[in-house]
Amino acid sequence: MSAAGMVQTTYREAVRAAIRAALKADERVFLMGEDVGRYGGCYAVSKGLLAEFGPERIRDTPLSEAAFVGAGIGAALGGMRPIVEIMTVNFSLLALDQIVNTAATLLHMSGGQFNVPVVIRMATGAGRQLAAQHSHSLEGWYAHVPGLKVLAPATLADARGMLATALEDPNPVIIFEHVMLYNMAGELTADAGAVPIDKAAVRRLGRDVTLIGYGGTLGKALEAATALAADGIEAEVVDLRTLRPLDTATIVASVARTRRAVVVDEGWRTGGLSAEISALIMEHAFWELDAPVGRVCTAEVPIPYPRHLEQAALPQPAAIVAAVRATLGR
Amino acid sequence: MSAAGMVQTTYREAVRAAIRAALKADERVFLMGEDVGRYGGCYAVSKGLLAEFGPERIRDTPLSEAAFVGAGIGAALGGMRPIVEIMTVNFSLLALDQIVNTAATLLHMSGGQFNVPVVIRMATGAGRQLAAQHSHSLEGWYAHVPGLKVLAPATLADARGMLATALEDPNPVIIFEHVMLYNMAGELTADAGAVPIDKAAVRRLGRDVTLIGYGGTLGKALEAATALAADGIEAEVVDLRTLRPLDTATIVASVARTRRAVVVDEGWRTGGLSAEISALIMEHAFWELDAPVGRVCTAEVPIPYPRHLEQAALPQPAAIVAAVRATLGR
Amino acid sequence: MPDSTKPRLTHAHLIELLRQMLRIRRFEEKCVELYSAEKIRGFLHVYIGEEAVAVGVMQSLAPGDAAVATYREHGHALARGVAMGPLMAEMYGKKEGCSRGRGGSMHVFDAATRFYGGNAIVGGGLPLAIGLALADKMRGRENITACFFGEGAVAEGEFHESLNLAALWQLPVLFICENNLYAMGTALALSESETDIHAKAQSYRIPSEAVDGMDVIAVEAAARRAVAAIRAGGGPRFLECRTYRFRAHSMFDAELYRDKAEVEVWKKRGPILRFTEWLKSNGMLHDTEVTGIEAEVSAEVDSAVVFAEAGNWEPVEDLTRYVLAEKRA
Amino acid sequence: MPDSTKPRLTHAHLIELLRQMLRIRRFEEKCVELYSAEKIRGFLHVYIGEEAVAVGVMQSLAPGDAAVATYREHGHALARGVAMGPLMAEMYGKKEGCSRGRGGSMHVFDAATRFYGGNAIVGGGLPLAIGLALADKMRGRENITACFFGEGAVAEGEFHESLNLAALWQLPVLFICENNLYAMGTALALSESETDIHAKAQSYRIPSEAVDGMDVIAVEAAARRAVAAIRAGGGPRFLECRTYRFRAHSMFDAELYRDKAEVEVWKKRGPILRFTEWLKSNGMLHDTEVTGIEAEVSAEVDSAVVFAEAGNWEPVEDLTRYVLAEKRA
Ligand SMILES: Cc1ncc(C[n+]2csc(CCOP(=O)(O)OP(=O)(O)O)c2C)c(N)n1
Ligand SMILES: Cc1ncc(C[n+]2csc(CCOP(=O)(O)OP(=O)(O)O)c2C)c(N)n1
Ligand SMILES: [Mg+2]
Ligand SMILES: [Mg+2]
Repeated sequence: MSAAGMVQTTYREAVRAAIRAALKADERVFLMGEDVGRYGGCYAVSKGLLAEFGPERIRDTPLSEAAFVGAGIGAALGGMRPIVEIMTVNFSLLALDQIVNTAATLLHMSGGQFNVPVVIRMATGAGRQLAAQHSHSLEGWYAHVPGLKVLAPATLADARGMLATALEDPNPVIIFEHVMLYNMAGELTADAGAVPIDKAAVRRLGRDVTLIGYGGTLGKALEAATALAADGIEAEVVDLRTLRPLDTATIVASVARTRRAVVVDEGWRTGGLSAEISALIMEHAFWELDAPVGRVCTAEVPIPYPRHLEQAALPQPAAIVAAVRATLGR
Repeated sequence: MSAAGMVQTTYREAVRAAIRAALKADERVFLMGEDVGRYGGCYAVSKGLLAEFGPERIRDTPLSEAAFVGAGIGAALGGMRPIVEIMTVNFSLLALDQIVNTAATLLHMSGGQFNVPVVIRMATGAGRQLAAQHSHSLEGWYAHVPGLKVLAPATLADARGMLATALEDPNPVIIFEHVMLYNMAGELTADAGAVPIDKAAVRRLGRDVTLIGYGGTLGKALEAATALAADGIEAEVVDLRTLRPLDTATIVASVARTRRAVVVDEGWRTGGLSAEISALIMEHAFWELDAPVGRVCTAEVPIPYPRHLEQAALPQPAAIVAAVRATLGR
Repeated sequence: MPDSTKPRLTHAHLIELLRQMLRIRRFEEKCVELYSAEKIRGFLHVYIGEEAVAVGVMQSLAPGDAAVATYREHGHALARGVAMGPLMAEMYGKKEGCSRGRGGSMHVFDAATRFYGGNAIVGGGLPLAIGLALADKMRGRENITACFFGEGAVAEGEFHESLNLAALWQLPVLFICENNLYAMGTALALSESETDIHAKAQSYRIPSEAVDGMDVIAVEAAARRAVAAIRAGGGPRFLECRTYRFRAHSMFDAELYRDKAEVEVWKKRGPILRFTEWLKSNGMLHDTEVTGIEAEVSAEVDSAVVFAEAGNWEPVEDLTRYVLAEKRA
Repeated sequence: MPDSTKPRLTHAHLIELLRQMLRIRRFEEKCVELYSAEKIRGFLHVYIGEEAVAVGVMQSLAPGDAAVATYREHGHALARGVAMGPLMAEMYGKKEGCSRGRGGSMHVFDAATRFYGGNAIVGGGLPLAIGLALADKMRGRENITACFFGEGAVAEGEFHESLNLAALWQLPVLFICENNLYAMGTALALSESETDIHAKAQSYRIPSEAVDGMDVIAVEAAARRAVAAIRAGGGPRFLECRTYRFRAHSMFDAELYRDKAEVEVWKKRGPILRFTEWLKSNGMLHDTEVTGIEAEVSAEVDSAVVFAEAGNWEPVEDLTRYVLAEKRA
């Protein structure tokens, strides 16, 4: 690919381009959520789309998370391909009944009759000093639920490409966009499009330890890997990409090579997704492990407002480096 | 204690006795929830209490999980000691916003000013052929949330004794009562009362492997242990009792002795509480382990209605025995 | 074109209404029996006493329309056209059941008749109905969605949010509140500050009507008016059907919360009893016809049981099938 | 005993109302400045234009009453009596803040004045208010709970469930809907099928009133009437205050959804502007008095900033303090 084929973009623009392309490609697709239209999206993702596609397909909803998420599920049943935006994962608790008790169960309860091809996008994560009620990372909860697929794009290519694949999927797919990534800038091929959603990706090769992250923690893991490399420690970095179903094979293959692993997760430690990764490695690579799998997670505290406390609560590259060193015993 | 001091009772009666004692002991205590009064409670737990304490203190609510759970939180702030009953964990999804975003965060967000001494009880679990929307085991989700305490009484003594301690606690406490336990009968001392809620319990001693269960799975773990003993395998059985905060010390001490562990959890496997227990053991007893920690969980499927499929989906003694044998390599 | 807003009071139609109500009644009486025989398990909520609502409303629906109901939905399924054999097989949990046995009594589904359940979360079906109607509207289809729920659901947030959305977006939804005065053991006056439910609906600017839910003709007439208005593009309509459940809430209910006498009074107003008497007193029904219908219905129920009994258990190996859809849409 | 239902239109009281509104206005103008200077971070939602609502309503509350507000709550906190220094320190995130810095702009709490936040979940405060009022009622205390929320919250299920509970249980709650016509960028007509909010409240059988929320005297009068009725045991009351937000929703809002001209029209009806003019035209306020109040307020704001600047950061070692309460209740 020549440099001429590359365009400068951001994560936000990549998500927007993905939505626009989906709207253009399939008239059954529409976007629905609070302030996606006139306001332009609470994180400005859908800015401009109302003018282009009109209020039927860029549909502002009232503050009614349960009803409009349920309506997305129903519309999917009715033959549409809705993209439902929940502003943030924090408010998704109000819609959890519809997602868990309806979207995830319907195909099975109906004996295979009714699949639910809805895509639900939401922002997740902390880092913007929004305090306890606006800083959750509950991806792990969604990843617990059979009947759902759960994605966490961490790169521009995934931000651009996962939506199309999710819309093609006959199942309910939840996409988590980390709030700190929206401004991430970089290059993308001009013709970037759909990407597979069934494989984790090795983002950096290394032989000494496997760092496992996703979404908002991938960058931190890569940063830590760079720092470690300066000291001669070569960390491999796995980006989970899809949180359900997990790509156990890729994780295990990497750990089997490196014999050590540290999981980096912005969820709280106890009962978070990090625990599942650790348990999986235990089950599939115990005999290959030279040290216990480490976890770097968010401190067990509702996220506080002040920057110094918020940053202290969140997983940081320094803590990852320290965890790797502990794992390596050096 | 002489046999004269023992009374025959059931889990249901023990919970009822605990509620009655609490209502008698403290006029700030009241019970609130759907059908707790005139109907007598959906699992007949509160039968008779309306006649004894009146409709102010045995308060029937409309179908409004978010509002009455939130009202319980508010009443706790206002100086009451509410026991809020959510019929089942399945409906608690409708109240999760209030529990996670208000009850769990308030003390911290207010810089220590407002603690929330509410107790929320709910039935959990499968086994009664109630199908996909009525069979969840989501204790692990609650155990993920800082600011909450989470209890799972598995014995008559705990059914009778945990509530009083929970009501004394200045924090929001969630109590999970497994639906299959309500009819469990047995003996209890006539003066049974409050029990500590900060320690796991070793329910059976054994040297070969540690089985870790709680609530509805304790009985199955004990059953498996009996079966194993017949074959000369001595399983130690740990009852977690409190799911948050976890009593890591007791778990680790047992595993350090037995060098092997199998976790039995009715939650779905991926991202369930079982993963946390496995990860904890990894972190605290890796060097003592002679085999990877095993997990026996519910199959990754919305629970189906027919008995044979429901039973196939749930953790069973036979599967526990098999997991132990796999762990022991015999 | 015949006026779709009026019930067709032909003899054949009247007999059909009776037959439909009887099918539901006898089917459920059999279910209660089978529950005692432990052939049916889990929660079983019967509709006995309320048959006029489902039967009356379903008359107003066209084949392309959708229906969403609750855990008390055997009547709706039958009246909508779900075959009795597969329905009974579903109660058994057999593979030949309309939900392949996975759903049971509370989760009856049928793609052929656009019957979307069967929902065991009170209020949970309303958002779904909104979405089905939204899809129809966006695709320019004439279908409407009929959404049934109990008066207990009115207190739930999902009710409120859904009615607002339906009205705001002028969606083709017919809301049918089956007001049987109790939500499990909670009387209406203990669950609603405004007990006049159809008045509540109006606060969303949804035209609404209350109708005697024990009178199948009245229900059909009201439903036809409402559906005609919806199809004419008038947005959602709301029907409160005032009815009563003759039996316990479920098989686990000791009925501590109401008087036997109250039940007896309502039974005298029973939809089948009254309709039969009315037909007879108008010379439109003869005892021999009743016997004939009863025999027919009884045969249908019997063969549904035979069908269910002959059905197969889903192999355990297929436990995790249908968790995810296999093919791309 | 003075009639508590009427505002006391003494000179001193009128001046106090003006002073309270000005304190809020100047405090928030300073906050916006400090946001640009990156002293304040996170989400900042200012109340500029709506001051008459909080100031008017708070006049009706007694010391034992409780107040529950939203993320747009600086005005409520100040009008309720939360000291400006600790409030500003909270905006900074300092340990001396009224929530020990942990809450920030969206989570202002103060036990001394029974100020229960500060809630960043739209609609989330309503159930809490129900519970506070329930506790007061059950304990036989005369307190009421004032619960503030925006018109956007009206669409949420938690609103619906809470109003029903309050009415059903006849709880001492004053609901105050601050109808500023927009929920972020969503105009009222896009969020409610019934745009007459106070009429919606009546569908729960809660007596309600709509009042000009730009007129502090009208708000105070309406609130006093409502609170008197509540204290007399009349159950909940609902006040819709029609108002307008002059600034962006938060610091991140490009205001694409409304006309500048619309904002200008509303500014001419600004609560401080109009009240000042009215006072002056009635000879109750002189320019020198205005200067005096402004100077006083300005000094208070300045010293609040000094207080906040001088405050300390909570040590990182205390990060996990206050996750669980340490002592038994
Ligand atoms: C969200 C939720 N809460 C509680 C329940 C338990 N429950 C099942 S049916 C029922 C009563 C519903 O009453 P109503 O809506 O009037 O319907 P009816 O049973 O009278 O037909 C309750 C409380 C539930 N299934 N879902
Ligand atoms: C449950 C929930 N959904 C969405 C949001 C994001 N949000 C914050 S404020 C707001 C608008 C609220 O409008 P309104 O209630 O009218 O209050 P106002 O801001 O106008 O004072 C939205 C959508 C939220 N905080 N909580
Ligand atoms: Mg009912
Ligand atoms: Mg507003």
